[in-house]
Amino acid sequence: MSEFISNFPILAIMSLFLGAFITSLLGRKNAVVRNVIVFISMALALIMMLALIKPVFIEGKVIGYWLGNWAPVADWAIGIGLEVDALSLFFGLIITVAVFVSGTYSFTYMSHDDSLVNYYTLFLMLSGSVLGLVLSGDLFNMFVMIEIMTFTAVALTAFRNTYEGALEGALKYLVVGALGSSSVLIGTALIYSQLHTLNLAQITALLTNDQNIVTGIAFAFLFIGFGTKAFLFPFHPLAADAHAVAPASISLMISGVLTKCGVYGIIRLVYCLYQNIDRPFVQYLVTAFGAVSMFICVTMAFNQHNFKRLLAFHSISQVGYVITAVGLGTSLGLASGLYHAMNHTIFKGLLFLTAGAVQHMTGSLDLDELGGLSKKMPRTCILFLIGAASISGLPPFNGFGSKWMIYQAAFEKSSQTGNVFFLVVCVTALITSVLTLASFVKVAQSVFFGQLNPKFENTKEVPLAMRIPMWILAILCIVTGIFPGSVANKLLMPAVNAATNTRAYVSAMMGEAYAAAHQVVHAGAADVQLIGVYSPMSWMLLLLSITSAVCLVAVLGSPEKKKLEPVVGANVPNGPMTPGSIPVTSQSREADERELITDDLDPKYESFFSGEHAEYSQVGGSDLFWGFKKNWRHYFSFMHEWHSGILNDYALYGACSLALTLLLCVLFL
Amino acid sequence: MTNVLLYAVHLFLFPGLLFIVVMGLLLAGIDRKLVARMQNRVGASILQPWYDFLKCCGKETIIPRHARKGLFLGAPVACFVILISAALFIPVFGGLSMSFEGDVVVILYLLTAAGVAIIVGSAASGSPFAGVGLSREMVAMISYELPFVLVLLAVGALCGQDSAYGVTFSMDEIVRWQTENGSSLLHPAMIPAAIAMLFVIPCEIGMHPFDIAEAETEISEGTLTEYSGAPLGVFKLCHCVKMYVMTALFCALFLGGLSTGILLVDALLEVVFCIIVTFLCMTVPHAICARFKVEQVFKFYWTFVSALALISLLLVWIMR
Amino acid sequence: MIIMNYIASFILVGLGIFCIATKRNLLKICIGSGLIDYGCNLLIVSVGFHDGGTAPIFAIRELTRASFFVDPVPQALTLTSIVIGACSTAMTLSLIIMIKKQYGTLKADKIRRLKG
Amino acid sequence: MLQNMIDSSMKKSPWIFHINAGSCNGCDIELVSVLTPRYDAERYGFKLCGSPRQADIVVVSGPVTMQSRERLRRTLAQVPEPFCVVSLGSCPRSGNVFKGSYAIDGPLEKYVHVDVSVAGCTPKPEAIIAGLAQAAQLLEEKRKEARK
Repeated sequence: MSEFISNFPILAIMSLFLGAFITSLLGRKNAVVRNVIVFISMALALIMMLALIKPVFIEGKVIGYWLGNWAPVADWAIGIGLEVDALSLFFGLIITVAVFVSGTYSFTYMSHDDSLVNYYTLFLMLSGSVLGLVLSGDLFNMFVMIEIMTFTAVALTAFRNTYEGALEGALKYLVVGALGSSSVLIGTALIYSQLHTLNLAQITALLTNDQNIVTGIAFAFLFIGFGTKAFLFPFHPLAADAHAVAPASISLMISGVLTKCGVYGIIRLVYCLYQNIDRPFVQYLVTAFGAVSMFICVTMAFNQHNFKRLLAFHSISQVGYVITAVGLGTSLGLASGLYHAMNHTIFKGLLFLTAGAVQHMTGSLDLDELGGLSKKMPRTCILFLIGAASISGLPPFNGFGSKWMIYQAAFEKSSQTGNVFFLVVCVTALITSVLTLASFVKVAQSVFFGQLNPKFENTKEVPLAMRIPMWILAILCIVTGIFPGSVANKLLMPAVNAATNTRAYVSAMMGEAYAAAHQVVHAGAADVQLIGVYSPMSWMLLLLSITSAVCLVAVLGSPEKKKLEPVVGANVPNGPMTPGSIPVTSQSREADERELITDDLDPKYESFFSGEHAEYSQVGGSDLFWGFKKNWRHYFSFMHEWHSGILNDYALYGACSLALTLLLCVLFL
Repeated sequence: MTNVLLYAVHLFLFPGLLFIVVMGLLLAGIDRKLVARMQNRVGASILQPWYDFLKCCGKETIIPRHARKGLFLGAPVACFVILISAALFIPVFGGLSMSFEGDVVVILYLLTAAGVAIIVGSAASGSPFAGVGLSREMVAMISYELPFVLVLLAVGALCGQDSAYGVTFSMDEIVRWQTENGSSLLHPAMIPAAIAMLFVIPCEIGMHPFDIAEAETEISEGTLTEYSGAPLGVFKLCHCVKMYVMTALFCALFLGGLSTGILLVDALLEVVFCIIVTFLCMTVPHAICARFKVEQVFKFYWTFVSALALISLLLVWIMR
Repeated sequence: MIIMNYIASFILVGLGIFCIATKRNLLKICIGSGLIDYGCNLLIVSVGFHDGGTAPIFAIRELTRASFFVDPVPQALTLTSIVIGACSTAMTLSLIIMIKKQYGTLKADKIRRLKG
Repeated sequence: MLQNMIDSSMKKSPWIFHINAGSCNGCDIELVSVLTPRYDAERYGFKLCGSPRQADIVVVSGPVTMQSRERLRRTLAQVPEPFCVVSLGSCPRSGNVFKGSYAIDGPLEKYVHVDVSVAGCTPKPEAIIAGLAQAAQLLEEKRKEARK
């Protein structure tokens, strides 16, 4: 069994690609066959990834697999290798879980659409290429997987091509995405020109000693390439356009999974390939990119009118958190970054699925139009609240644990190195977290609470088949939130050690002697002092205070039973003073007719509207947070122009950032 | 068994539920009395908040038609629970608290969660006044969060100088450091941070000059428009408890060094200092100036008060 | 001599980026992205060049110690990247056709419904 | 025992909600002057509140005009039990100088049982405080009666 385990990575990828192939073949006939095939291939990939946990996480083995059995000849890697260490398995797990949830969700969510065979073929190709990128041990293989990922994501974004703006978003994503993948290609070519190999392990070994200017330029190209895939600062308008128009299950994939591949690429590049994370310049570069994209995207998200576009900007600002944490360079920083990446996929997936549910039922996503849906869709409202609470980092949920670790890592870094830059980053992170909370309060008020728009009078709750994946994610949100300590030790520590311990990475593929020959640094296991957030004592404390509070309120309740709303229409006399039972004189009778009292419901339970008949007046969408917007109006108007929506501008921003990074890398690296 | 009993007493009696609620009501009563005296009028009795709370519990609870019953009734209880658990993390003059390593950030986030509970409660009530009220409450929260965080970082940096990580996020560590090298108010670098904290407290609680969320004259009780009866009473109780929580936090952060070790004397000291801080930061502004406009609150906190907090943070940085 | 290839490839890439960034017509943008791909392909091919080496084509018996080949690996890479370049151009063109049908124009600055 | 304490606290902290049913603002200013330092109604616990949901004493001033009739009725319906109604000035009692006009719709008594009526065209602040104090006493009896 143990040697068979080394075939699991390729089997997982093949199960997804084969699933895509078979669905396009057999799926045309009827839906059930197609759904079964899709379900089996997703489940197979998930099971194999789970099976890999024991050897890789617990025993710490690094699984190498040479395609076509082309083992290295005379210490030179010829064939294409797959390499699974704890870091890539960590991301592999996130990806397979997200794929599984998104797939089961889209069975019912996409039922209204047509030509679903193409949808599922593209969907399985996308998940296969994403898994392939994370598990591959060969740089050019990563480039090929990035290209497949981009093409399938673009095709899926434009899947509902009659949807307003879908084609435009897809085109922008494709052109600037192609720009990013070409820079990855150029980086690969430059690395090959210097080291004459493409295998990641061998590159790591060779790069430890001879880093010249060309590898520096290759670093810049690769960093910008992976940055495009992670939608970092200059590339974030792409994600906003792509998410707003894509179906909800695909926006879950884009925001939860594609951005993680960009993050994985950057971590692999900075921690393993070049191992130059301890150089101050690289730390500044990565953290600066993360902090800027974190802050700009949250302010852009603040006054959006479209629910999914707001979620898209938030997902990039959360990815900015992850990149900032990764750029700190300390082991606590990397641990908090990985933890936040996992949490982000979970709660952002939940939020996108709730957005999909709202769109599926009401057909509109405009924040100014929606309102009061919590009465019609109560369970979706609860799910949304769980997701919103965890993204804004409220204590019992998972966002809190990871965000707080990021602040601590940033602040410790700044106090140890005595450098004010990381202090500014820490304060920006805190402000961003408050603005995230504010924008999710805005979404809660304008979509779920407030008064119901008469147009959505007959919306019903989402079918159960759509709610199951949402509940899976919600439970994951709560579980990883309550036990951050155990999550950290079992999942994060092996991944962090794997990222920093490159000797095991190299020796798994190229053999121990080769690694020794090139003095690959063997960083010790990181002794991150993980502060136990939840000791059992504080749980007892919370429980006791809850019971005391509830009985306090119950005891002091008013003597007669709290009367709920009486039967609609019946004017139940409750005491002599109800105006309903007033003597009606002739003079006031015809006054009544003139007054045309339309509402026969008991006015007692109407919301207070200073006496007026409470007609539909929803306070939501763009007329919230007036004070904040007034102070920032210059900044917001500038940002509004800057995101012009023109393809050329986005390409220009991308090219400028590429040029800037190239310049910096040539000067400092 | 004894430590569970001691723990239950600790939770319910001294620094626990009873003490916090009594202190909160006392502080609110004293504050109203002092404001009245400053306006040269007699003013209500010190027990007035207690009477208000009892009267509210005696009234009928009306749940409006548009409201979402579960959240509408649950929000006040959640807010009360969160505030009590936040208060329990604050050491009462050097001891007797459930403190562990990272609880400064837990307190910060529990206070944010209390604000979110109020917001969810008013959103669930479905009234347009509550909609405007919750957006103002959120703007107030954004505006006071920045200086509040900077003050916590400054105190953490000061009291964490000699710790391994150069910073501390634990209340016990802060109080212990202050008992050794004198409370942080005496350090010259911390004066601006103390002033900034004094400004943050009224906005966090929603006291008069900064109560843009419950502006009676403008948006008829804002967030609490639809509340009546026991939930309203619990929200008013939360308002008073928040006064105690913030003033106790101020005492722990800046006057930590004055604890004498004897339990009773410590409690009295805590009461006296809380009253002084309440007078300084809530009564005086309440009596002096009128209610701020929404964007004035935001501009005031993000420019003037944050600058104060930043100065002290940089001073601590340089003096290290 | 090989330096000319490198300069040519970087000029091609620069031209492609310039074309994408400034030209308003979608078709020109598609041509620009094609240019970038060709620049990359040229770069990859010229990376594997050895002075005096012959093409790496040989029968089983002809492989002797003395035969000196050009590095075959980049040529294999170029094959795939040419295919990928073709696919990306095909995808871009198909999107442009559908956009022309839906928006009625090819001017990039008219196609900006998703903004702000 | 607790219920008795709640009953006694009803009269110690009565919150006032003011409804202007078309008044000439003479009584409104007098009502607010009651809370100024000179007459200081707050020492008895009176406090103006912004929403009828939190009102204990509803003070109505002005002759009930046609326009304000519907709004008056709806707002009075939204006040939680037990509450008192105080009519301020002589307009709600009798329509004062506006009696018989087409725009007036009868005394306040037609719409709600008025517990305490403070007479006078702008009654003196002391009279208003006396009226409010009586209304506060009534609150306690109402709650006792409602509890039985």
